[in-house]
Amino acid sequence: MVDTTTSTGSPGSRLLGLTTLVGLAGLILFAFVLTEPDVRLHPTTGEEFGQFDAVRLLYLHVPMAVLTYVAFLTCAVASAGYLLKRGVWWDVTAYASAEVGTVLCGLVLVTGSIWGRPVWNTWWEWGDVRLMTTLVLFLLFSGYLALRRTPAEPQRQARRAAIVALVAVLDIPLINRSVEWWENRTLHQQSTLAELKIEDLTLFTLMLGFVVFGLVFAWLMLHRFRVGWLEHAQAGHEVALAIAERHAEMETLDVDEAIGQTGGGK
Amino acid sequence: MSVVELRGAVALLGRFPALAGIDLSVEAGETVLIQGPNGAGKTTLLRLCAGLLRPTAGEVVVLGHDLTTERRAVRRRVALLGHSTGLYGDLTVAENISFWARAAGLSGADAESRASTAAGLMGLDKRLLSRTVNVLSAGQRRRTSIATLAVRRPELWLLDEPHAGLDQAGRNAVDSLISEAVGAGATVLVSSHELERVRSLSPRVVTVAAGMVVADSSSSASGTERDVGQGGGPGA
Amino acid sequence: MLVRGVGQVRELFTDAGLVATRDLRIEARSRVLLNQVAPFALLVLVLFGFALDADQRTLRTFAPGLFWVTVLLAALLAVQRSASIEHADDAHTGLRLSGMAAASVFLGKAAAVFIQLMVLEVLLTIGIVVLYGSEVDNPVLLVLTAVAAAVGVATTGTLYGALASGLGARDTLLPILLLPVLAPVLIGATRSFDDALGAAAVDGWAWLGLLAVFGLVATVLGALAHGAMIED
Amino acid sequence: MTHLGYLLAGWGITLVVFGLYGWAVVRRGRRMAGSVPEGERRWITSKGEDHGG
Repeated sequence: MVDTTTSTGSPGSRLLGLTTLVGLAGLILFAFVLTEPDVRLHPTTGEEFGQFDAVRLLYLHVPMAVLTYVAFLTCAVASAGYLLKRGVWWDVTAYASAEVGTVLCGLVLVTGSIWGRPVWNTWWEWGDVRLMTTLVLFLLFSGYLALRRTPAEPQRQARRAAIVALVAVLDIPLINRSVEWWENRTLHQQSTLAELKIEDLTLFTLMLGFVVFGLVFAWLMLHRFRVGWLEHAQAGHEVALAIAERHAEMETLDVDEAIGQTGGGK
Repeated sequence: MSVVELRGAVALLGRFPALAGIDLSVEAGETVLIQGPNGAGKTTLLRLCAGLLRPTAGEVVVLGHDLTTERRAVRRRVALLGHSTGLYGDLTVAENISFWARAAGLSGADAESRASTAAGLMGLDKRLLSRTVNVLSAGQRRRTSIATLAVRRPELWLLDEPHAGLDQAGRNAVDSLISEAVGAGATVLVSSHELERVRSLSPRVVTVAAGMVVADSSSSASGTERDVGQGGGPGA
Repeated sequence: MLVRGVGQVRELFTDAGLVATRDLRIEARSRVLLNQVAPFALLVLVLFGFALDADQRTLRTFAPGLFWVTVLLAALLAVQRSASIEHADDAHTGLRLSGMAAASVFLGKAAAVFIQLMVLEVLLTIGIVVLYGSEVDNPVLLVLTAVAAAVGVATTGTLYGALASGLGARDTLLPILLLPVLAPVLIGATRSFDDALGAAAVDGWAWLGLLAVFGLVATVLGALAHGAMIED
Repeated sequence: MTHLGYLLAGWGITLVVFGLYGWAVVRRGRRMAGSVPEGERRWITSKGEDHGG
């Protein structure tokens, strides 16, 4: 409580953070200890098959994938809001959700790849629609963040970033469509959740994953939003100081000398 | 009717308040000399009046439009001569002038006749008209640039150091352009370091420093002297 | 109201024509595309040949993909050139003050880039026929694909060229912003060319539809977004 | 447990990245907060609605 005034934390966010940590611990408990691995018996040969313990990666991969899309959608909505209303709130939200979304997106790709190796027997599957769409999305938003990080006049940058975000999100259906037609195979649809032996506990753990990563997402968004807001407030504060400075500057300035009053110009 | 009305206007370049609360009122048909040391905010003031910048505080009304919300409306009716010429280097002088005439919404014969008038006014002869801008000297470019603005017959001229880089004939051409524009009812704001030259054209001198108006000859009795720190005051 | 609307549309296209003519005239004078971009594109085709081991059968199989990667790389240069015309001497400030609608400027510049891309695509088609031994099976599909893809690349490119210009590090920013957006165009145009050049058995017409949708959306969105971007 | 290496890598990378990113954001906020006067720190004036972030 001591340093409330010098951080982005608040009682609310602390409570949220604590809940998130407890939730994560609970999720790990469920994901690793309480649930069974995915082992199925082949109906005729009686052989064991399935994802075995690799299924435990899905409890984090699937929620993060969904949240990635939530984040990018938030970014698109906020960007549209910014273009229409020009409020700082929209801009800060767009930037925050894009940044958190890109982190999530990168993790989705990494965890997906790690999961794919034992289950699909490959790190990377070029023909898979969701995989490729997610990759292009990651690249699109990396570009967005690069744009955000180039120095520019704040409003101009906010406007341009908003356009980039909107274009990126509107591009998703086209990318999706083109990859889907590109190679008519998708491993995702063959071997993911639909085929899993979904037991009550497995389902519960997956839902818990959604809740817990939803909390992680909310916590990150909250803090990232506050940082963005602070940046904005700091810029405003700096401007106010600079204006005061200019007013003071005038007191000491010898205008006549600077413009060469007596000499009649140069 | 006042053509330019600024009250406590603040304009930022990035985070720097180039205009830190400026007050200025210019009536139709006036010629106003804006003077001040380097970095005083003269260029920003002219860009603000042209509707290129959004005022972050204060009130800016130009040609009856509030520039906080209606910057587009004034753009076609003002001409801004900035530091860069805004010309296309690979096109000839004639093509440049004619392009900007058409871009301003003039068509066919109208555009061509105004283009040749403007070229004549700025002393651009036939030989020069067919040269590409790339091979011109800085002074010739400046003249061409002014001609591309003159074709539009703007209601408000915003001239940022129009004499810079011009020879004697060019300077005279600028002066006659200004008096002709004023004769036709236009309003002119000139920033210049050529004080004597412009003073003969404009009775009113506004001194800008540190992003504010520090003196305005029209508001003091003598008309030439100014009291630093009193004239404009911080309006913000 | 209706009359005003018609007048506005006519003005939109007149102004766009004015801008397009100007850009093409500048290109005719400076020959940047013809003297620099086109040779660069052909050079890329040759480099692909070196990299892929001079086996014409391999090259013929991959010709559609190599063709469109080359087009995208050359398009980056064309777009950068198109944007630099306005920024070389701050002419874009003049355009903002001219009262011309931002959509007109956008359509005009995109049209100029489109025509330059078409020239480039003709040269590159000759390039892959001569160098890679490609054969044109379906000329109609080939031409329509080339047109539809060029529309998408020109409009998106013009928007992003304007977007990246006026920011720091624009030359490096443009590719990472533009190329991912164009991923569907690359896939679609390559697949359609697979059909048109007989390189693979796919339905090129379906892909052409996708390209057409992309081109249409990019044109409309670009015109709107360009306005939102510079109208401040 | 099968695939233990993959599991540890997947969960480990995720938790570490979240930890580092969260830490970086918080640190950025701490640095920033000092340079903003108290009245302009949003979450102090608005109490309940911050969670929407």
